[in-house]
Amino acid sequence: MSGAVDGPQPGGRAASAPLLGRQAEPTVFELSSPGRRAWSFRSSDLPSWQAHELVPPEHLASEPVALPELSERDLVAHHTRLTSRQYSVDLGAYPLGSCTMKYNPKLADATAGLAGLARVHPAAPAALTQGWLELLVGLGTSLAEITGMSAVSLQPPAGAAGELTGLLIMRAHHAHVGGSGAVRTKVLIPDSAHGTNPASVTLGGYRTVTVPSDHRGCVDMGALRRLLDDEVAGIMLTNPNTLGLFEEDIAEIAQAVHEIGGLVYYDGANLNAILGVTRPGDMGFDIVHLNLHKTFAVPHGGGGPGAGPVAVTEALAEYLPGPLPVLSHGRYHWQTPSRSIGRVHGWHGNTLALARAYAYVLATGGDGLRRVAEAAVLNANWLRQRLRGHYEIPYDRPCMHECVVSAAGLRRTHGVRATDVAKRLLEHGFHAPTVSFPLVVDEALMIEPTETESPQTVAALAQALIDIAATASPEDRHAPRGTPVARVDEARAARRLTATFDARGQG
Amino acid sequence: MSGAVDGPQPGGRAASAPLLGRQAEPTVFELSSPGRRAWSFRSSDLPSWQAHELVPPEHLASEPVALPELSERDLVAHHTRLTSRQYSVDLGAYPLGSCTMKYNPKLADATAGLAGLARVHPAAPAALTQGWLELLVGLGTSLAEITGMSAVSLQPPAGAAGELTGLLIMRAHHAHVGGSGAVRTKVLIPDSAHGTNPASVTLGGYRTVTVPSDHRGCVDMGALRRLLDDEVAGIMLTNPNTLGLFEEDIAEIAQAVHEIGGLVYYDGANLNAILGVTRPGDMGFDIVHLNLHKTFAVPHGGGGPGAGPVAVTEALAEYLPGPLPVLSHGRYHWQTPSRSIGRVHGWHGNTLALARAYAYVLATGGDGLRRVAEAAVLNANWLRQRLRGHYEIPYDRPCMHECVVSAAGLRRTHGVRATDVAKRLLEHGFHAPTVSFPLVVDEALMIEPTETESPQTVAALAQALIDIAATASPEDRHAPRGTPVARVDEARAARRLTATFDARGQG
Amino acid sequence: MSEVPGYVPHTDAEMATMLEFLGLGSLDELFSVVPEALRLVARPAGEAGGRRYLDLPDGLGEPDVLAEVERLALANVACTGWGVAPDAGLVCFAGGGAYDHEVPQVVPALAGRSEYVTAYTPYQPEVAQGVLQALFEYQTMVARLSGLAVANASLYDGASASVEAANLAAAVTGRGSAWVSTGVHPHWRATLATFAAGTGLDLTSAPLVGGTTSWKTPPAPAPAAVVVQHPNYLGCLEDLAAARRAADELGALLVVAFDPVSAGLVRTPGSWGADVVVGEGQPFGTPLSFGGPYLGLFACRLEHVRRLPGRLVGETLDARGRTAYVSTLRTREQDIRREKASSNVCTNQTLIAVACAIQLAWLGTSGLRELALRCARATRYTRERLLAIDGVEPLVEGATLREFAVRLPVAPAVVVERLADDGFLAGVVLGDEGGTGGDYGEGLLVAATERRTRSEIDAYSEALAKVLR
Amino acid sequence: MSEVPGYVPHTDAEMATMLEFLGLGSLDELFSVVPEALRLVARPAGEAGGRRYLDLPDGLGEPDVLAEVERLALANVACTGWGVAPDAGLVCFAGGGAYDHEVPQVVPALAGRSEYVTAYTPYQPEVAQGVLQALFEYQTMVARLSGLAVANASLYDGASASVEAANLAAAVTGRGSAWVSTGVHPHWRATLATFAAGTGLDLTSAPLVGGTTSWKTPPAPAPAAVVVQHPNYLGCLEDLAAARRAADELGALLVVAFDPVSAGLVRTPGSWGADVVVGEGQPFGTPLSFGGPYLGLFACRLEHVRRLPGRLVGETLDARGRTAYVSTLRTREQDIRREKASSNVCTNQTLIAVACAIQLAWLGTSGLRELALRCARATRYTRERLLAIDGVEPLVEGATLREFAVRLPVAPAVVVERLADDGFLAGVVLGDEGGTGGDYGEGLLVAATERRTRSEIDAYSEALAKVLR
Ligand SMILES: Cc1ncc(COP(=O)(O)O)c(C=O)c1O
Ligand SMILES: Cc1ncc(COP(=O)(O)O)c(C=O)c1O
Repeated sequence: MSGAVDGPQPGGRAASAPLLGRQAEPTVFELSSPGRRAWSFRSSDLPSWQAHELVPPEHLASEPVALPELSERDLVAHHTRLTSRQYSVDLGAYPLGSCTMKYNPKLADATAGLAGLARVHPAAPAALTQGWLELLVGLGTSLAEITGMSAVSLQPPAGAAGELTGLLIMRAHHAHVGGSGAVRTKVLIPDSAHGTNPASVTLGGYRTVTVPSDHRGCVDMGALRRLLDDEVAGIMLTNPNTLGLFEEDIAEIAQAVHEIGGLVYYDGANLNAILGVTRPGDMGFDIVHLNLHKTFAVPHGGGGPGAGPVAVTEALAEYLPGPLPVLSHGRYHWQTPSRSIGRVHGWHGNTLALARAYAYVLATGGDGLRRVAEAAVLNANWLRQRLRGHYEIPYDRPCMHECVVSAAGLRRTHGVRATDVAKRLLEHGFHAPTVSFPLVVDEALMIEPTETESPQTVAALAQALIDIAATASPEDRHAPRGTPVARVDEARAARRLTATFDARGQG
Repeated sequence: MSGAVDGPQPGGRAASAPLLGRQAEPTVFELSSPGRRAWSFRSSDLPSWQAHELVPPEHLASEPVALPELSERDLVAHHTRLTSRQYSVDLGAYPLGSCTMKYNPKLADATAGLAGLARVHPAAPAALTQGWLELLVGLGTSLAEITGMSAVSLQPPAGAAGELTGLLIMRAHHAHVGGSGAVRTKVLIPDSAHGTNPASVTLGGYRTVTVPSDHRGCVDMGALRRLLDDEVAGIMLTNPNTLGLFEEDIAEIAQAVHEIGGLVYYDGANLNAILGVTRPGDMGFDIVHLNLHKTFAVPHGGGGPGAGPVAVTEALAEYLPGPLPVLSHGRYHWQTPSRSIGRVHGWHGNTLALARAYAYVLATGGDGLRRVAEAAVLNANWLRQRLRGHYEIPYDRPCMHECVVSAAGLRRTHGVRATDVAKRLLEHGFHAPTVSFPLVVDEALMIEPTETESPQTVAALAQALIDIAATASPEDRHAPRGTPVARVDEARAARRLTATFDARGQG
Repeated sequence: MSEVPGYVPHTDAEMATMLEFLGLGSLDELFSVVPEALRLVARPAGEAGGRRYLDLPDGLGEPDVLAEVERLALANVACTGWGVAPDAGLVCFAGGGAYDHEVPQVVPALAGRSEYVTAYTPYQPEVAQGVLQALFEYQTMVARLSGLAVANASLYDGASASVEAANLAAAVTGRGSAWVSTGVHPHWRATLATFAAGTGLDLTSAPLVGGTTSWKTPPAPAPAAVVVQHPNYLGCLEDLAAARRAADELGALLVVAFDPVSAGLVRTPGSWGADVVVGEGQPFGTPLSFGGPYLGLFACRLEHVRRLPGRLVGETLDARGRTAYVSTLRTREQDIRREKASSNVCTNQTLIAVACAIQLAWLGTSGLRELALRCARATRYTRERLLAIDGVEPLVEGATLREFAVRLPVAPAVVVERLADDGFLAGVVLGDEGGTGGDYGEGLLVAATERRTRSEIDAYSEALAKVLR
Repeated sequence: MSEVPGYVPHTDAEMATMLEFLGLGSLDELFSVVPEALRLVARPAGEAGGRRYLDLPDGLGEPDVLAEVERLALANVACTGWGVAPDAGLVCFAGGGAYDHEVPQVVPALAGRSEYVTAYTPYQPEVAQGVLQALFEYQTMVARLSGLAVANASLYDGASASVEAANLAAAVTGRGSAWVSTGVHPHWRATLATFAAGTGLDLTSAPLVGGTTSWKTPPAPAPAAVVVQHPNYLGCLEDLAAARRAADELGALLVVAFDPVSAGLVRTPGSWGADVVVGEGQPFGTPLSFGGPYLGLFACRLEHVRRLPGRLVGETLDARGRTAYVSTLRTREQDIRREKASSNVCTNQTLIAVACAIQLAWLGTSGLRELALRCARATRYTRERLLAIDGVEPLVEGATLREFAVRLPVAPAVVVERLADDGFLAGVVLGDEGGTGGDYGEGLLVAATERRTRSEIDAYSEALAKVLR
């Protein structure tokens, strides 16, 4: 009747933007219209051989893979609207504990966009990539100094990959020093540890043995000593731990583990708290991984990419994944350590993320790094102090870069859970803290303001949390209101699994 | 009490984002905290002479100018939140009549960011800026072909500046050919003309004489002939005119004006409709300005920068503003036409905007330019046809790139004005059309879908307008709902003028 | 062939459906209102058949367009800095109204957000609070820099701002002339002269004597405005008290074209009694860009606000009582006032104003001062180094901040050419401005911003010394 | 000195106020829980006083940082393309797992939006619909490309995806080994071997015979998976029917590491019966980047979804019944399953996946086909030109799409070195991969993508001929 073209939904309507209507945004598949397109390629002037001349018949696809067909305009509108439905550090505070959602300075974006870094082939000979190798060596050297370690591999692409790399180094070490007869099968992990730690232990071929925390929220030294025997390959710790507390006995712990021939692994997710203040190497750690996407301002990208370099003592350097960039005779080249565990990445790691981290290290410097830790710890302690009396504080002593409070009281009095508090905080214009972690705290809210939030922001965050506690009601279960979507039905998603557009209606 | 630092509002809270709370966003001045800062400069190693050693005492400022003091983090959050409160083409359709809010291809952004264009000093000798001069000549040549004119100046930085430039060329021409005795004091302008036209006429030293439109919405030929005499310097027209209608008598109009020695000026704001279909030069125009920010996809930037080049016939080339880039003996250089009216810009015009337009011309090409006009006109006519019966269509005949409908009927029946329809459209996820323009139409809604909106989007836009008409009610005066702010009190703004933060409370 | 001609999403099938709805048989029929004789034909596959078509090449795909534009970019010798390596570009000592200042990455990152970039003039304030508030903040900062009560939301550039200032003064005073210092940028004076042909404004020059303007011989009849640039084109700080006195004696408005960077160190024009302040905003957030888009700053006393050219954003409330921003005093503007408007500005430079506002907030109070101080130090050092070279003489005396003029024993144009080979853009050649200009004698205008380092300046002065030897 | 150390906004005065609230006298006291002996001192103005401080230079201002990073960037010889002029870079004929494809400007423009870039893993779906929906769309497209029912939201890279695939197969079958084609990228095989040290997985190689894998001699006991790359490292299309048969005979899963670009022309691995498909997503939207961050593609049959590594986004409803997206089947993941999890992946490559989704939608059905076709044409043309040179021999026969291997009369490493002087990255030297590798004999792996033009290929082959002469 109207001569309108059927099918796809309009791509030039912004009703899905929170700015306007808050309808659901159509998927890119619903925006697709057959025959429409955005692509163009370089003109190449090559013979126009057809598909059947280029591909053997048995391989030739009978029909093309269906991808969405959009104009550039609709593609741009779709993603611009999607981003308008997304919270981010650049919009406001993101006090997600253990995640160190600090502000990522814009200069690093420029770094990653440099053609001289971004347009380099990873298999190009070292002679053509001296700048990259110098950058990697520079970053590695800085990280070694910051952690107090001797040697670094930049290959692991994230924290968990760093952990597994470290455990494989541990394994290689024991295999070497202990001979083939060694039966070190266990790795100790505190009950407050992040989930990647035990998972990595399993993948590293070890069995996880849980070390309980004591009343201070730290490793229970007595329990630890009881668990130490010659089947223990080592221990994995964060320090400060995931309660945001500094393990004061760290030197004794390390010594005890070393005494039984074990190694001490440092999960660097919380390194932000101690930059320039103290170093894992000085504490007695043997292996350290860093989350450059936490401490070194590599943006999180909605869940990656990150980078999880591993640093080790001199004794363990020979096991590092290779090849490693090294300087000799004034030129940089690649070299694989003698007893290397092998590659842990297809190429050299998440190199452009490493370049960002290097820019951050240069900009921050030795003076700035310590300032980072000071401000991060100051913010967290101020917040902890401010929340006292409004939330339960399970381990109420000076914290480091984050503090863990509990909504257990609110649950008892109003049926309001930590998750509800988190959702209500969204209504106040803040991202939520981490909830239900660490597992050792009931109704945990793990709050990490980071150093890049101003005192005013931390005060406003505290006030919002206080207001939420003061006005808690069973209605909070329906929070958040006003967000692009209301409380999301997670159970339904699992029950009627719809993980692709094509599975719609089949769930 | 709390040890919180007073004063500034928190910069890390996103409550102002429509995504969340929709509070007002604090001004940058309210986010400011004394002593905080974001700046850094290149290290220069120069002697650190102090201010009093460098500036004579009578000039030295006794206190520094107060600017906001923010961290980079808060500055980024502030503007990221501000942009979340802003509609844009990249979010959805923007059918603002006469403004040609088409999609701006992303490739042009890359162009403008090229260091080889952006880091060039405008006073650098031509020998060092051959690329820029070649680009400008290339763009000028293309625009001459598109408009059917002989020579082009790229200096005028916007449409209105182009108009005034054109009128000064007209003036210079009459001064030259008519001798000093000429008394051409009037410029004719149709009643449907854009406000810049009469304003430019005044600044050009002429008097505006209004030409009425006839029942077709076009220039009333009879009335025009009656107005033509030897005091007339020329006529300014858009074609299609601001009703979106093609002036079919254009050749006769031009001839009639030429007969009395007048010149015919083309306001190129509507050129999008006729690209590759017909040319002002062929219609008999002597002077043309183009809005590159409309037709040539230079983004509007919230109100500029644009670019308003002026193209003229061979006879008028000698009056163009200079210097002009020219090619001779294989090199480009600058040259000022013999009877140039002089400079109309501090340098060479909005050059980076010109580079964007050139990229657009290259990408679109001769084939694409005609396709632009075809799709723009098709969309507008389809929309006009679809709205018939739902809105009054004052001049109901085939339109070009935009159509003008009237809400006069809704006003009579429901007290709903064009403005209310516009505000309601915002709720539907579209930007509003132009309202209350052109002045010759009561309760005008001037709708320009542009060619980059798909048929589906145009259909959805039409449906939204139809739904709005169907559900019109006096309540519409309270639209829009759900936008970052509700209906804005414009009268109050004028009454209690507060044009700076410092004037707050004084209004 | 263009892959997606004109970025048009319509498939042929969709177009056919739409045409059918309109009862049309072809796209050509859409244009039946266009007289046959005026019509071009679509680009023919083979032959034009006698009819004319647009004689332009077919569209190129994105990579080919970018390659072509990049080729052109590489045919320029750009100034060193981000994206232009020290040995591939020119170290910039040129100024003359366009300055090589640092633009931090936050500025393009924020001003480049597509909501700012692809919005129109904020006609619907309910969905334009982003642009409106950014402009409100811009206006506040420009007002503070100028020392006046109110600033508009931008004009095209410094030159056009000075034209608007003269027009405002003429409207306020009802007079028909302006007395303009020769220290005002020659391009701006040329632009003033161009537009004066339309408004009929008479322009008289006030000469520079020893680097600053002499207001000794006032024109008759009394002008609407006394116009002075501070620091002036030769880099010298003007005696604004004298300019104010001259204006007072004539009952004229004082228009000061100021360098906004100077506000980091020297008194604001407003504090000297300026009625209107204009300026070029490029130094704050805009790269050299071969001259545009730049940014016309415009501020005036509150009493003149109803004659303010261009857009003005005001603060108000929305229907729910929340703070909101909106374009205000719209009745001044051309779209409402039409032929009675005193300015025809419509599209202006909003995005550049937003970038400027971002850069100013990035600087803050201390950064602005530091910036001005660093410019002044670099300029002092450069000047001392240059004047130590045999044959280099100051063109004029007078206190300078970021720029100064010298006389050379070799033609300045030749010096610029020769130093380019050594990697320096040596300065702006005086008298080479085109149009008005050439009032200063032969000389070279040398600028040094906060981006210049000691080693660059040393190398530059050595290279210059070599050329002069 | 760093201008704003650590991007910390706090002024000293603000810090003092906050410390006071805490009853602390100094910042050092914040760290009183850190044993004295372990503490570093703040960088001393003058002397270290015997105590250790962080031995790193003070922070640099933004321009100095950028200058330093740019210096490093210029110390590389990058491949030609946007930002690298033809005469300043290398025309890229190297592949081997990293390809020089076009990345249109929309990809960085959209994937670079700060809401995507600066968000965390979407733990709060109510304010993370942007990332979640983009990932849902990504999963759908990866599933379609692979021909399988479900795909996860990304893994680190192709190598790690192949490790996860082997682990999944081991878990599904309860077996402890994998049979891996030598045609699988040597770095991926090396990575498999590294991680097998932890999981105890036994790896056996299946040899390449004449360019494709021979499955003649199955290992005993029966492996969990048969792993094959298609096209393989030498560029040859594999006989996936044979691989499927081999897997069937052994009761093993068939894992296919595919080139997603090939999906534009050839049958999906799913259509050949693959159980798990992995791949490297770099060709879609990610520049060469010296190898990272890249993108691990991972798809499997629906029956294995509860063993899928990494994140999975599902569609659901919100409390008001509107479509919404959320991370689902979270109980598989390490944070809940802990030591029982079959994968430890947490942070993955979300932003790269988003870029991939954007590029795939930009391509659409026709663009994907066109891309694959153009690669195949360029490769065919390059191969013909090269094989026409005296002494250049095919290393293996077999149908190729974007890459092929040749034997040269001169050491390939020398050829690469020499051709770099002529402006070409001639290819990847076989046997030079480090770790596993060197199974192919001496040769050069040559890739030609859609970005290679006839004139580039002609010049390349002429330069090669000259070197070989
Ligand atoms: C304490 C801790 N350890 C390890 C990790 C894992 O790091 P990634 O996510 O980079 O794999 C995290 C990340 O959240 C963490 O917080
Ligand atoms: C018909 C018409 N003429 C002239 C102009 C003025 O152009 P500019 O805003 O670029 O000065 C416009 C802009 O809206 C217009 O629509």
